[in-house]
Amino acid sequence: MGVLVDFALLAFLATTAIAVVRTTNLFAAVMLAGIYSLLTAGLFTVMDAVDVAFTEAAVGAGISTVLMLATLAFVGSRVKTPQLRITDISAKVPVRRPVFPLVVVLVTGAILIWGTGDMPAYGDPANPIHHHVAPRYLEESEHEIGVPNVVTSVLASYRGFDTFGETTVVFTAAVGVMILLSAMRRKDRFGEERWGEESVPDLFRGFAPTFWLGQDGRMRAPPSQPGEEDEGGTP
Amino acid sequence: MSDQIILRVATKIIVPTILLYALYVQFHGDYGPGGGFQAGVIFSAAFILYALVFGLRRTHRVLPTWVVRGCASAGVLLYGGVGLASMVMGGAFLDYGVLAHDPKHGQHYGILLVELGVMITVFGVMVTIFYFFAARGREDL
Amino acid sequence: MSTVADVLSWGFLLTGSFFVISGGIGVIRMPDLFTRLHCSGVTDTGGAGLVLVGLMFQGGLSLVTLKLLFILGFLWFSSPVSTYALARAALAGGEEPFWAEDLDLPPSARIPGFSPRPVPGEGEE
Amino acid sequence: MRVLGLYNYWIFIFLMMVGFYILISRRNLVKKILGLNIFQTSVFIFYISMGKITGGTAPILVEGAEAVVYSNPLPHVLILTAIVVGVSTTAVALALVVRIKEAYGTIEGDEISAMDNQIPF
Amino acid sequence: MFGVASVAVLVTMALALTRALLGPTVYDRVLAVNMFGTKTVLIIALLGFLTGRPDFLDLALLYALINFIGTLAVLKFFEYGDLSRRLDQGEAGP
Repeated sequence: MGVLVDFALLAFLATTAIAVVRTTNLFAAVMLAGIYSLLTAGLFTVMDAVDVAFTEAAVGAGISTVLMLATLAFVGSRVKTPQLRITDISAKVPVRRPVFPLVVVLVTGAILIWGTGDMPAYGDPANPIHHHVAPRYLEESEHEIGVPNVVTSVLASYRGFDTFGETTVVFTAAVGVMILLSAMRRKDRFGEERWGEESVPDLFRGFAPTFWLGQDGRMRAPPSQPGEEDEGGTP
Repeated sequence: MSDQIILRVATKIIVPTILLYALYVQFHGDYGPGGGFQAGVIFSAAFILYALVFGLRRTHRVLPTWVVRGCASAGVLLYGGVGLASMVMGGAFLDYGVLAHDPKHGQHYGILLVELGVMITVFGVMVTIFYFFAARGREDL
Repeated sequence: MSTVADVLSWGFLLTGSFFVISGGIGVIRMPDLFTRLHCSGVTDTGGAGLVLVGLMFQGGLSLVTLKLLFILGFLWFSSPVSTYALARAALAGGEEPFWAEDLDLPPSARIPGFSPRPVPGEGEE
Repeated sequence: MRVLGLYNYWIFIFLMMVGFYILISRRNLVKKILGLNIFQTSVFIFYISMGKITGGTAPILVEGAEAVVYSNPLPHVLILTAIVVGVSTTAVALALVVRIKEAYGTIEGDEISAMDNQIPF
Repeated sequence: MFGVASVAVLVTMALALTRALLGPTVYDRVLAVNMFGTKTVLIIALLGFLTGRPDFLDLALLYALINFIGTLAVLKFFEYGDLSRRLDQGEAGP
């Protein structure tokens, strides 16, 4: 029965991924990513990884959708120039069709699938991974740590260094977001307050780092082309 | 536009529940699924829900930015501090066995503190990220 | 006793499965958003509730049953609220409900006195 | 039976390639980030599926039970932290997208390159 | 018996997924995600009983609690255009 659920969830996952490729509405893509996260959590449960499923559930349902929507509130939810599909032959305009990426992906995928011939079967107890350190964790954890949840004991005690590093990475990510988003509105050299919105820093265009840090002397925007304000854009 | 009362009442009921549940996940994590990472995310999700319904300004009053930033760094400090403490008490870095007379108890204390540090950091980081994303472009907040 | 509990649990699970599937079919086949919301509500409250009650009979008097009870409670609390929020957002976003007149039924098939399409600007503030 | 044992891996490879495809063929930056997430998730599921043992159960010890097979806890630990780190790094990427939108007025990769390649004076 | 219920839930998941893929309006997609969340709660609860470790219902409980947040964020996104405003304040987005 577990196998059936596993199969079905994986099939749904593949379908959702294809839908994410095909949609041209970013909002729909974000919604599909929400479904994707739910499916992933279900799969983790089927594969006995309750702790991981828990994390995925909390992150997927609580945080990522909200973050994505907050971004979409800035950038608009439409992909401006929808890319032609491979099968879309009728288009008159010369649009770059994504043939080269498709070839790259197909070749890489074929090589990887060829490589799975040597992989041990899913769920086989004789897999090499089950014979190295995991048995020791499972046997000794009760005597050495005394915590029934082996994942917790490995996470916090046996691999405490690792977790320390991960916590630092999470902290660093917060610092990065603060640096990127805390550059508040400033007066440019003409005394006009402006958001970065319409100002392309054309004088300093080559100096990417100064631009990133928000330290650039922002100059007047180039005269905006008519129709550029149109968020949805007519391709 | 004053008929959002359903959402407001529902939020008022469900936010404390989520907070309580996050604490359960944190402190029951030794016996069931859960731990610092999950609890931190759930804890921050409660505040995000509050901010969605009651607005960012009011959330800032409940949970000021400096508190959140402090949390983000305090957790890492707590984690590192546990490691340093175990070094001071004669063990290796993050060797919790020396924290109490009985190594097993020491492990318990160590895991508890470390998970607490993880939870505080993750909570702080997630709420900080949300604050910065939500407040971007609105100077009145 | 356990046989009775088993039979009851099976009954609840089967009924719940029926509700869940019928709601799912409704979500596909219904003509507009608001009727689909109704169908999704059927699975969220009726179907999910019956399935969870069926599981409770399997759990017996234990922590598991308590947790299932909590799940049921929160589900029944948050699901209608989110349905409400969604319907509100859809109405505010200009989504039009599907009226019975759109079906092009013969006048004899209409329910007398039911659902005239509201004249715009009347009955709404 | 061999096919059943490998079906999971094929799906992971498929997902990974879908993410890769989005990443290299789409020009919208948010879409690229979503592709990156799909790529990342496929690696997560792959790790977790390596740790699964048929007939095993979650690695939370059952008191007083004999001869219970537990799944491998090690991949769980690695991926658990990786998920939280993943969402934090995604947030950094989204912050970059917001800044790019503010500076350039667009998040389409080709338009940004076109603006970059204009001669300024 | 759990198997039958699981199959029913899986079928409904497939139907909800179809609605998310077809969904003429964005609200249909949100509806599908919402419904998918409930179905995930059910499938996780059923899986606990299927695998004989029903004490892992915490996960389903978590989903029952916080699935709500995503829908609310969507509501705000559509009605106000940003996420920082108080719900009953103001009409239009920026």
